[in-house]
Amino acid sequence: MTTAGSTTVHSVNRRTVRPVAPPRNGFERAAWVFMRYSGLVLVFLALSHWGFQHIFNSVQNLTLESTAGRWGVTGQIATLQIWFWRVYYGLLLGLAMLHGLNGLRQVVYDYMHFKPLYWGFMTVSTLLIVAVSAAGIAALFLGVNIAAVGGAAVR
Amino acid sequence: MKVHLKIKRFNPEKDKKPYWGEYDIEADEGDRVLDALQTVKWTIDGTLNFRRSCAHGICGSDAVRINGRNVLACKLLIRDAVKNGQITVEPILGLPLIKDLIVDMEPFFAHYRAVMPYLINDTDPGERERLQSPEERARYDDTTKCILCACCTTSCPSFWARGEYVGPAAIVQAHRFIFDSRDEGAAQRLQVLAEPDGVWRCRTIFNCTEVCPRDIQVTKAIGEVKRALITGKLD
Amino acid sequence: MAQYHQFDALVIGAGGSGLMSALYASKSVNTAVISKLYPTRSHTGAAQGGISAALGNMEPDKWEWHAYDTIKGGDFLCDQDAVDILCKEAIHAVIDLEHMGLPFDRTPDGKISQRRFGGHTNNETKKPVMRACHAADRTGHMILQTLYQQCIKNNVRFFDEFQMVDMITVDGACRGIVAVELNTGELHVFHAKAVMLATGGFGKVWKITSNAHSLTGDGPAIILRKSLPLEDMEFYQFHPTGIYKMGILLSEAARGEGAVFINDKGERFMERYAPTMKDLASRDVCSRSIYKEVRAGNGIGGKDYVYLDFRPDRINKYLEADGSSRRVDAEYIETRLPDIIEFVRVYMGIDPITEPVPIQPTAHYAMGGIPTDLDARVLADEKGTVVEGLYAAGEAACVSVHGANRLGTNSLVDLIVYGRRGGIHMAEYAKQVDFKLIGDDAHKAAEDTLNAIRNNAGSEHPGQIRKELQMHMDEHVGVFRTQEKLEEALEEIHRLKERYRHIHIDDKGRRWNTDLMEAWELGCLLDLAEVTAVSALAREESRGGHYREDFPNRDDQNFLKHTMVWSDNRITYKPVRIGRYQPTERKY
Amino acid sequence: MSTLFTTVRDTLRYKGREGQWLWVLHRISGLGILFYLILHIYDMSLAYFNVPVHEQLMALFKTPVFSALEMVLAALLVFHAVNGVRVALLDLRPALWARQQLATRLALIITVVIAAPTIIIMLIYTINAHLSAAATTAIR
Ligand SMILES: Cc1cc2nc3c(=O)[nH]c(=O)nc-3n(C[C@H](O)[C@H](O)[C@H](O)COP(=O)(O)OP(=O)(O)OC[C@H]3O[C@@H](n4cnc5c(N)ncnc54)[C@H](O)[C@@H]3O)c2cc1C
Ligand code: HEM
Ligand code: SF4
Ligand code: F3S
Ligand code: FES
Repeated sequence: MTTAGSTTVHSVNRRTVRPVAPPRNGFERAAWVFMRYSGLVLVFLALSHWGFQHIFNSVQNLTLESTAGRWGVTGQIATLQIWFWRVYYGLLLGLAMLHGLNGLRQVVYDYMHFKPLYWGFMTVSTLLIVAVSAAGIAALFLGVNIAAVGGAAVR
Repeated sequence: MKVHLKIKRFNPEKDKKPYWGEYDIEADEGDRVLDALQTVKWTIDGTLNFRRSCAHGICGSDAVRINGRNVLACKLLIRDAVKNGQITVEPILGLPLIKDLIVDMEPFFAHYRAVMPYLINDTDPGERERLQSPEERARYDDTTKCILCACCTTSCPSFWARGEYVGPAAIVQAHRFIFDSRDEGAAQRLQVLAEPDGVWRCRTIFNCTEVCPRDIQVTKAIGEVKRALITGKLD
Repeated sequence: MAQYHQFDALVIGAGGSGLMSALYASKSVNTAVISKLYPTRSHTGAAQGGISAALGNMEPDKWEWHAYDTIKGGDFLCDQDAVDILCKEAIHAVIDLEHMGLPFDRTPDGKISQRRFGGHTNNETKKPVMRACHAADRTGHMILQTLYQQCIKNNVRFFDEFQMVDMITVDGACRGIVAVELNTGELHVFHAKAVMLATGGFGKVWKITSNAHSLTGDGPAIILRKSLPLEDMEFYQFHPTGIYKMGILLSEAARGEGAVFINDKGERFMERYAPTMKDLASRDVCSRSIYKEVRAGNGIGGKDYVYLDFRPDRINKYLEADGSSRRVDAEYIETRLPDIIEFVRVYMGIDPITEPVPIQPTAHYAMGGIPTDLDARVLADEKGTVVEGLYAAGEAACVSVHGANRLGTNSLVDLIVYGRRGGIHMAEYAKQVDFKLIGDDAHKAAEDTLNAIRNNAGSEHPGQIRKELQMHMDEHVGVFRTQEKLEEALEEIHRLKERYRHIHIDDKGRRWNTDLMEAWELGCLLDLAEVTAVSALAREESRGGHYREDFPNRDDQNFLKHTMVWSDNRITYKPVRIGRYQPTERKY
Repeated sequence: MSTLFTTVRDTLRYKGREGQWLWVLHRISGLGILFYLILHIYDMSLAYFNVPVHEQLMALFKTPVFSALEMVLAALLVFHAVNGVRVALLDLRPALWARQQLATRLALIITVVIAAPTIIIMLIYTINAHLSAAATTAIR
């Protein structure tokens, strides 16, 4: 590039990076970042889970027994393998539900402009999702309640 | 060549609902669609209304939707606009319709004003110009080109969903100052943009970038603002 | 009934001049801006090349050189005291703009970058000087945006999409204006102590023009209707480089960067017409040269256009021939002239980096307009009587710093220097006086005019009249003029004015009735076309932008004076204020 | 809620490019997956809290209608994942913005490449299961 001849003075700044104070309201920012990173983690968790359930195996073959094989049975002492599944499913469930809940919030925020309606809907949805998630986690840790259908058939 | 124009018409003093006005005109291939609209107005139907001024893509008056997509009517040539001998012209979306192709721009400019679109720097600059290196100047060059035509904001699905979203144009304007090395108001502007109706509403859809008549990398500018919010650094 | 508003200072027009004066007036008094367009749509945004000020950032320069160039460019018709103010204050004004945040391009050491422009020289070497401060080729855009931004910052009150249709005068003093709110069709009376007319040019009198559809000279036309005179209306600038047939401007900055004119034979013909400045001679000279080439049969393919060539290899060839060590490449041209390159690509479908561009002169700028004094106060006659409370600045006004021909970049300087002076003076004035009464029926005349147009049941179509007007003006009141042509034009204009009385419009509604407003604007165009032709007919000499083939020489003996023209076609003259520079022959 | 109507209407009226349609799909798929997941977790939790109902639901999920829905869901999940990665990468790596048109196409291609075989395998499993079930009943 041709520039008209002029002496160069080195006092001017050639780098353009500057710090800036972060804003007070960090919630939306945190939510935004969370959506991206949780999404990236979920790719591995969700797709592998889907793979186990639908490709290497099938819902058609899914039985109480096969579930118990991973969760263990109520009252059983958890083996290392069971702990693995607990962590795996716990993480999957937690991340997916949080990710989904925030996703739902974004969508609802777009469409429900009447504040009470928005808050009402989100309260109910959050309660529902939290309750279901809690139940899911509880079940995961408590194991399959084989006793309820007549004893230790699996083992 | 012969062109069949289909124009969305609406007169608030008469019509309950918008309807299609259809016009056949003779136009040159190299004419602008704006010229075709003028031809209709000046020779067929004087009641047709649209905004226009410069006629060469510099003033931002005539953002409309041609064949379904936002453009400046003066920046699209007939030969590129005709599809099967026909051109469809409609008002832009997401802003209240006033008359024919004219929409209420006030909400758009309100968002513009909300981001403090002016240099903030209270130190005394002295007698001569503030110095700025060509590199620093280049940093925000892209976003200085904006002509506030609203093509971007009114093509954004997030904006259609929620008019409170400041929209890409306002973010572009904010970007122009945030990344100007002479400006000291970056933190204040980022505060506005960090609100729920600020940059986080942007879902990286790219409609804005695709329609910007000034070829501004709108999504990139928005992304850079997001990054500044996340990293606390302007780079 | 009309709505009523009251402001100390009222600015009509939100282009560079309007915003600058509003900005300065609003610092001390209650100020409002009325504009028929959203401020950022004003045509100042179309200005491309630059704004001159003798900053001397790139090479030695002095404001006195700038002043001399301006006066010489104006063919010695400029009022030299006004030019001195212009060029001296330009330096501060440009730096003021930088402080407001205007993103000028920069030199490697961080200062405002400058480039060459037509007619701007180093008075000692006579070579082109780098004086035009620029932000790529969007300088006007940046000025407009920056000033609007500052007005927002200072909470200036805006009435956007309000069109002035009448001025309120009582006892020869201005006390406000009447405007239509386009969105409702309602009339508003704006009562003010001081009113600034900054409504821009009236290029739409011609067909091939660089001007916007909205440039219909509303301000000057209203002045005529108030029995006030306009100054130097025969001096209208035809810019040499408009895109062929469309008139879209390709800035002189292109030639400042090295582009040249080429005729059908591939000759760089400006060497013949202006041996020193060549392609950077002043605009009137270039425009005439182009048409002379066309007449000599050297137009491209024998047609009425020539090429502007800014292919980098050609530029380098010519730079070498001129003995310059500067060289350019495609990337440099693209970063220096991004917008005009895009115009060519979009509107002509050719790439100026690889092909020469067909251009033809285009109606561009009104040197004349509303006569004002050095503080932008409007003058009522050739004796210098001030119209109380009335100001004008920008292209609508005539101070006269441009004389018979404006130098490139000097309009933007004019806007900010005299816009600012006007703004400051308005505020001072408004602080000293009280509101004077206006009648309850101040809006009546405007209402009647508009209703007359709306309800007229004639058979004439305004669109047709406009088309014919523009055609006649292009043909007869263009770059070359003769008594015969001008008389013919005048006759046509009178005929069109008669037909205008029998127009009808289609839209009878109130809201956004642009049919009505365009018909009203057509009335302004007709009035301005008429006084332009009248003034041109009376000036029997050639000077700057006004070229009479029947009087091809400048005649300082009889015509070193400003024309003042009234709506009844009466003409008077007022002397040119000469300062340090005596008129000499103009050579480039 | 009227804005839901306007967004849907405007989205249909506006001739956006890939980015717009991918966004629509992303939104629908996200909500779809969420809805499915709530059901699924509820169901699985019953493996502890109420096994008989759990068993009933499992049977329901094995019916052809639900199998078909599951296949749709598979496609949606794969799409949501791939497109989510596209969006996240574009957002976190600005250098890629210049290639966004390519990115949208790649996302669609990758989705199809992963989803199509998945669905075929699911289809095979389902058909097999129903055939063998039929066979079992026939033998009985
Ligand atoms: C294409 C082009 C390129 C140019 N390049 C250069 C350059 O490089 N350098 C240079 O110095 N000059 C240049 N000029 C000239 C210069 O840009 C103009 O002369 C200048 O911008 C005029 O400014 P203004 O403030 O007088 O009016 P404008 O910017 O034209 O604004 C007029 C204002 O008045 C308002 N208005 C008009 N009528 C009414 C009414 N009835 N009621 C209410 N409001 C009204 C309009 O809405 C608008 O806001 C160029 C001009 C053109 C056309
Ligand atoms: C498999 C990996 C996944 C990835 C990579 C992923 C990625 C993303 C990303 C990046 C977003 C943000 C989009 C935006 O802001 O524009 C998002 C939104 C969303 N996700 Fe996911 N996600 C995944 C799984 C899930 C799951 C399992 C659910 C359901 C529980 C889900 C539900 C949603 C919802 C409802 C949204 C909001 C959509 C919107 O705002 O339009 N996602 N996803
Ligand atoms: S960013 Fe582009 S599309 Fe948006 S308002 Fe500015 S110029 Fe128009
Ligand atoms: S279209 Fe809208 S969602 Fe973001 S990338 Fe553009 S602003
Ligand atoms: S009329 Fe000015 S941008 Fe189209």
